[in-house]
Amino acid sequence: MSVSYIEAITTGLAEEMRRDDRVFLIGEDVGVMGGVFGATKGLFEEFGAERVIDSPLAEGVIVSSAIGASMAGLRPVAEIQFADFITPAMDAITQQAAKLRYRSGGSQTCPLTLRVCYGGGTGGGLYHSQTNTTWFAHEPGLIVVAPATVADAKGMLKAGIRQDDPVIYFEHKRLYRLPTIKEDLPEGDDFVTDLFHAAVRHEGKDATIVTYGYMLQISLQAAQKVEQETGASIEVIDLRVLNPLDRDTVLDSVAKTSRLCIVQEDHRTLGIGSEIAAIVAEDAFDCLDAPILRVAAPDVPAIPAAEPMEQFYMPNVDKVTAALHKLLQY
Amino acid sequence: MSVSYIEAITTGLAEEMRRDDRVFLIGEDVGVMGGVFGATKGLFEEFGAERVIDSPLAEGVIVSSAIGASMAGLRPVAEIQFADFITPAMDAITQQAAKLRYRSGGSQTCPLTLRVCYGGGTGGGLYHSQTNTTWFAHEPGLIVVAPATVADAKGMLKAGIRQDDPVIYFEHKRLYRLPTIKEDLPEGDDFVTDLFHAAVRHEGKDATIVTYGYMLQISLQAAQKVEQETGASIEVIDLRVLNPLDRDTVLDSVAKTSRLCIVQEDHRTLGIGSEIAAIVAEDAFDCLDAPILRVAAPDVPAIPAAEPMEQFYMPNVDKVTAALHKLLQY
Amino acid sequence: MATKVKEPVAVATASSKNGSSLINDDKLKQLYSTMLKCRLLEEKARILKKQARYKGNYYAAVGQEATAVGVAVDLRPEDAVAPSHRDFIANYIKGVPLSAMFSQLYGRITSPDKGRSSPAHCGYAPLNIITPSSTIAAQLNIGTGIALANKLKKNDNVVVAFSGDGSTSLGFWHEALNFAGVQNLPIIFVCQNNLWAESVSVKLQTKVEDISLKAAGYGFPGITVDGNDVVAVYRVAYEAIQRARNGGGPTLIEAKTYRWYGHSEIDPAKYRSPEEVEVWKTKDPIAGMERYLTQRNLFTPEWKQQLSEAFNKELDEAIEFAEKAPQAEPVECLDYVYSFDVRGRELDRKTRTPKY
Amino acid sequence: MATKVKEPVAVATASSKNGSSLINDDKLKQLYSTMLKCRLLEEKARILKKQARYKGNYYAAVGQEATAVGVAVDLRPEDAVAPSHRDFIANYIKGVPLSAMFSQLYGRITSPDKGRSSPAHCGYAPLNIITPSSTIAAQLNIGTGIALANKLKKNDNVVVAFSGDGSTSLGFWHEALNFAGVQNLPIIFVCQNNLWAESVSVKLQTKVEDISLKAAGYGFPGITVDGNDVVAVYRVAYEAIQRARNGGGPTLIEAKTYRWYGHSEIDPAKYRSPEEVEVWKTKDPIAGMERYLTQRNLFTPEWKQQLSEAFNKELDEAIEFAEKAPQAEPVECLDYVYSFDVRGRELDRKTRTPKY
Ligand SMILES: Cc1ncc(C[n+]2csc(CCOP(=O)(O)OP(=O)(O)O)c2C)c(N)n1
Ligand SMILES: Cc1ncc(C[n+]2csc(CCOP(=O)(O)OP(=O)(O)O)c2C)c(N)n1
Ligand SMILES: [Mg+2]
Ligand SMILES: [Mg+2]
Repeated sequence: MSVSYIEAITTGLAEEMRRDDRVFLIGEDVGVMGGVFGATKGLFEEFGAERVIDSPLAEGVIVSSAIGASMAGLRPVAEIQFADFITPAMDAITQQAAKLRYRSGGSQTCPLTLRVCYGGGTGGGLYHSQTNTTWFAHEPGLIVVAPATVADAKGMLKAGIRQDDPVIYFEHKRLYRLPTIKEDLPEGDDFVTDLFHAAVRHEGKDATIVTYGYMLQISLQAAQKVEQETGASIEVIDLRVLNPLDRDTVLDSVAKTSRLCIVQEDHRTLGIGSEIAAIVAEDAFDCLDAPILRVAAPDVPAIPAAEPMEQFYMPNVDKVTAALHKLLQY
Repeated sequence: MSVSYIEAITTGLAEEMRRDDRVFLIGEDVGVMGGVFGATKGLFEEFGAERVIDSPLAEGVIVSSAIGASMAGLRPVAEIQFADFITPAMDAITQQAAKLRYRSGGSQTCPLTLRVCYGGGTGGGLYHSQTNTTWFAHEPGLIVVAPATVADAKGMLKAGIRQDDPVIYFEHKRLYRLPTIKEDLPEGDDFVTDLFHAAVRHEGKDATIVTYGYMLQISLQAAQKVEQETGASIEVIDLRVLNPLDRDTVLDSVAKTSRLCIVQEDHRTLGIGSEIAAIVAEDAFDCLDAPILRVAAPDVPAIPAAEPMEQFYMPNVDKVTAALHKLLQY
Repeated sequence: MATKVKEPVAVATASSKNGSSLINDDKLKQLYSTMLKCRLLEEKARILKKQARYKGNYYAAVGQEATAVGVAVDLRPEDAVAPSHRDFIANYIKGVPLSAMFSQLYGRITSPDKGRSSPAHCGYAPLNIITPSSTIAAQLNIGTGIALANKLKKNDNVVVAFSGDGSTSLGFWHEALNFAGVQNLPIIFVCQNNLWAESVSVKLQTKVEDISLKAAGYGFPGITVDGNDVVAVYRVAYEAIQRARNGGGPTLIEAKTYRWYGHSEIDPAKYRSPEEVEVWKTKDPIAGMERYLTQRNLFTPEWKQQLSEAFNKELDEAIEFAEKAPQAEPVECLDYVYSFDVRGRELDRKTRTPKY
Repeated sequence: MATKVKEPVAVATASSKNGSSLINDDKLKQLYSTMLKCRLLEEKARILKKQARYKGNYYAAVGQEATAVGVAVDLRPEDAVAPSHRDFIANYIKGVPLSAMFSQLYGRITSPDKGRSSPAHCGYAPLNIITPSSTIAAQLNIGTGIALANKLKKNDNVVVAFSGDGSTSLGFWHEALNFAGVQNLPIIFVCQNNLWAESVSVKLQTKVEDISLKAAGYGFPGITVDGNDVVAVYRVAYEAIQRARNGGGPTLIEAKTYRWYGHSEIDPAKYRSPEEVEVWKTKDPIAGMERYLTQRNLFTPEWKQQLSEAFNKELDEAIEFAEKAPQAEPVECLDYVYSFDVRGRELDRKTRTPKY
């Protein structure tokens, strides 16, 4: 039976908790309420208050206690309710989790998984819409993933829980219940995906789109539109992993298509796309037949609540389509 | 008489405090001790405990109280003792200071200046060496500067204090007392530089280096070396401002030289150089005759204390020289 | 009704004396009428939300009115208020025009934030109300900074910073109170303990029964007051505000109260027992004050009727104003980022030199 | 000497009873000899620093030995310790080999951190000592997480988390204590109040006289003890540790003490008056314990002599070991980032698939 993105998360958590009693959850409203979006629904009832912990209102506590517990041999899955509120955990994530293995010469590690709900386009306004993936993709020592499909939502979460490094798992709130991406998934333990490779979601030879998260949907629609309009074929790459980046999949595609368009929901400056562009301009320069275009949000502090301004802010199919036309005509 | 970088900071602060009694200082050890590096030496004695405030050990308090005080019409200059410890102020800087003007529709603002001591190469180890400029350059609403010369140390600080936006002022600890960069500076109020343009520190026509902070010194030495070895001429651009970036100065230079090498002390992934590369690959692609090279630190969590590993980590003249040769021979 | 004030740590001395002497009949009636208007305002805001007349969400303080009114009713324009998501009514109490407030809910350009912030996240520069972020407790530290400025400027303005029980778990809360204590700042921290932080019981936020206890760690008075007793709140707040104006430093006021509805309009609040809700509804601060005023012959149903009708008219006008007001143009998304224009930078991507 | 225990908030009941009964003569001598060794160790570390025999800096706890020794002397290997920059000696007390500790100062590959962390930032996995970052107070929250794991695993191991007076101003400090209180975790917070945070007086960190007062806001016992009285510290710590092992939850111990030297070896500490330093030197915990043992006929100068000579030999061997040990190869800078190798990724820039 076909499941939604958020159901994939819930079942992924449930399966790992049944499989391994070292796994526990901690976060705001994850217990009794089952999460503000319902991602942990039913788990409090199945596993009890000791393994599904309603934390105090303190993101720093959520992450640091997961660091300590994972040092002590447990496998915590912590939740940040909104990426916009991750700042109180900034030290725990970037100075503690990211650096513990390194600063201890490999003698101490914290295999925690941090689920972070992010992304805009839902009218959430300035503080319920942010995409701050850059802060963490910039920090070596963190594995940062952003599943864009239902299969990855489950497979990467389970892989993350089993991974011996701190994994930051960015889940886009707009994907949670998106009907068009529902998938049939195999039940059970064996379904674990890899945490280190980008995926080609649509093959093409005339141009490459590199994207992640909800923008994969926009990119696939734009690619299809342009293919119909021009007959060109557009390759669409879903990064899946934001840190460490899978350079090869991107470079191989550009080597084939010679044209690159990056699509990100984050604003332009220093989004993940900047690093992708830098990698390609450095290591695939000779393959390029056109400038590297970026479709991104404008450089403003956050997404305004009022709809007209939110619309203006968000990258959409038309903006990507226009960029692709420009790229192909170049 | 020729002054050092840190003397320029101290006199800049003193001049602004004499000129405008709304200006006050707050930070850890800035008062009685005059700062752990001596940047505020003598100011407690001249201006007293009310205008030179030894804060509690809490970076969040340092920045937030500056936000509130600046909303109320004062001109605080706050200090973060080490960039490595800025995380407790992450919300105050990125969610409050950066967004206040925007979220209030321009009706409320916080013209504060935040001095941040950053940078490695002094044996400071994992937590006294970091360069996390990306976190703030990624946030529209913040003006982020990184003076690389003595004149800018003074002129940009004074300009920052007078600027009606929150200004994050990154000062590299390795420049504080570097004898080779000492300069004669005009005394007094009129010496205020601009906060929005990069500077060409050395003219050239065969390749462009874009850099900032202490790496300007490395870059100038490497440029000179390569010019002597090859007869080529290398343009060296000091970004000065990391947010919002001055695109034109960079693009104009690349249009002239057709070759770009970025030098940053930060590790490679998502350093400021990534955005520079992305801008050039997008808007100056036709001008480029070679890949955009980046000389950067390796992607590890921080700078190890032991000298051999620190040496391995830091970009240096040899690494930049090698990159330039590669670029010119391309 | 008798004013219930519990003083676990510092004793709010003489509050009964000074306090009540000040509360003349007009003030009592003002406290009541202001609560009533806040109630009408929020119930209206909730209906409009249910009717999807504006986007986003709404966070009603219905049931908690006594706290905001008792604390803020006498503040000066120069006094600053640091509100949270639940303190929309603090704007009204401080004197923000209803047209501006409903423009804020509707995200119109006539809103103080010109349509940027989420509904109920309302500030107002002319009356020194900080435009809130959503980060819980962040307003406390900004408020502390304003209080520091008041101290440095040697004026006698105060800051009132609102937060909830959940906010006390964040380091920001601690940092604000600790710094205010060290600097002896003119700020009043009003913690509205409504027993819940979204779905999380206050028992999971702190081990202590009374949040006011925490003031002991910061070296200034903490006092727990019945947050549904507007007279009690007024007395306690009056004393705290006077102390702050006179250089006596901060006070932490814990107001024990309850939100009648969910965390927001989309929260069915299943995590609470119906009994708990019922018990608290019997403690309705407005009904309680009606009884109190009736005893003193200061209340008549007709007066309430008149108040309600007059205010409902004001509300309808404000709503009509907001609904007629235009939304921002899409491109205005680019405005108010810096003190200089960024439209140019974004639209044609050639950097402009900011005018400054 | 009489053990001075001040109990402003919770009463550490019966500490005198249970406590002292446990302190037999051997334990008293062990407390003394351990303090003496810590002193010798740190004075040696300071000399080596002055001689520039190792790079970086050193943060001596000389003068504070009674606190670390009294708290940590009886910990089990399974108990965790969360140290700060000033708790190098906690490693020795817990049983870390001197060869590893001096390798850490010297940044050799024989160091537990293989040369990555700054001197004195020492951890040791086999004995559950967290490798510290430099972020003040961060270790408290990580320690709280380990205590949570102990609780979930239903074992009776405890966590001892050290911090200083300055650390109490950070939100992290509050968040750790608050969460430990809510979850009733087996953790002991030891706040070494040495009156100074670098150049900043504790009077600028908090308005309260006794930091132990702050425990009242978290719902568990807080106790102030003379941090230079090793017997007093031992008694108080013993009780707190027992309480934690038995599911009684956290304790905050404020140890009032003093660092004889600057914040670090490069700090002349001009911000303190010579008088203040002199007064505190007369309270030397080691000299005090010598007097105490002498009264009980448990001390002779010869014994001290023997202890010192024997330990100095151990120190010299450890130092020789460290000085002979190799430094890391430059390229080892790339190791221990992830659970998979990144050298390949960095050196030839073609991505390798991590083995996992
Ligand atoms: C730092 C942070 N974390 C999480 C949230 C999400 N959130 C919004 S309101 C809320 C509960 C607040 O509870 P409380 O402080 O008691 O205030 P109340 O809503 O009860 O008035 C939470 C968790 C947030 N806004 N900020
Ligand atoms: C978050 C943070 N801010 C600033 C610093 C710089 N710093 C290192 S030690 C110190 C003072 C610590 O004082 P205290 O907590 O009393 O410990 P003590 O050094 O007295 O043992 C400071 C400010 C830091 N390490 N971390
Ligand atoms: Mg609440
Ligand atoms: Mg101290």
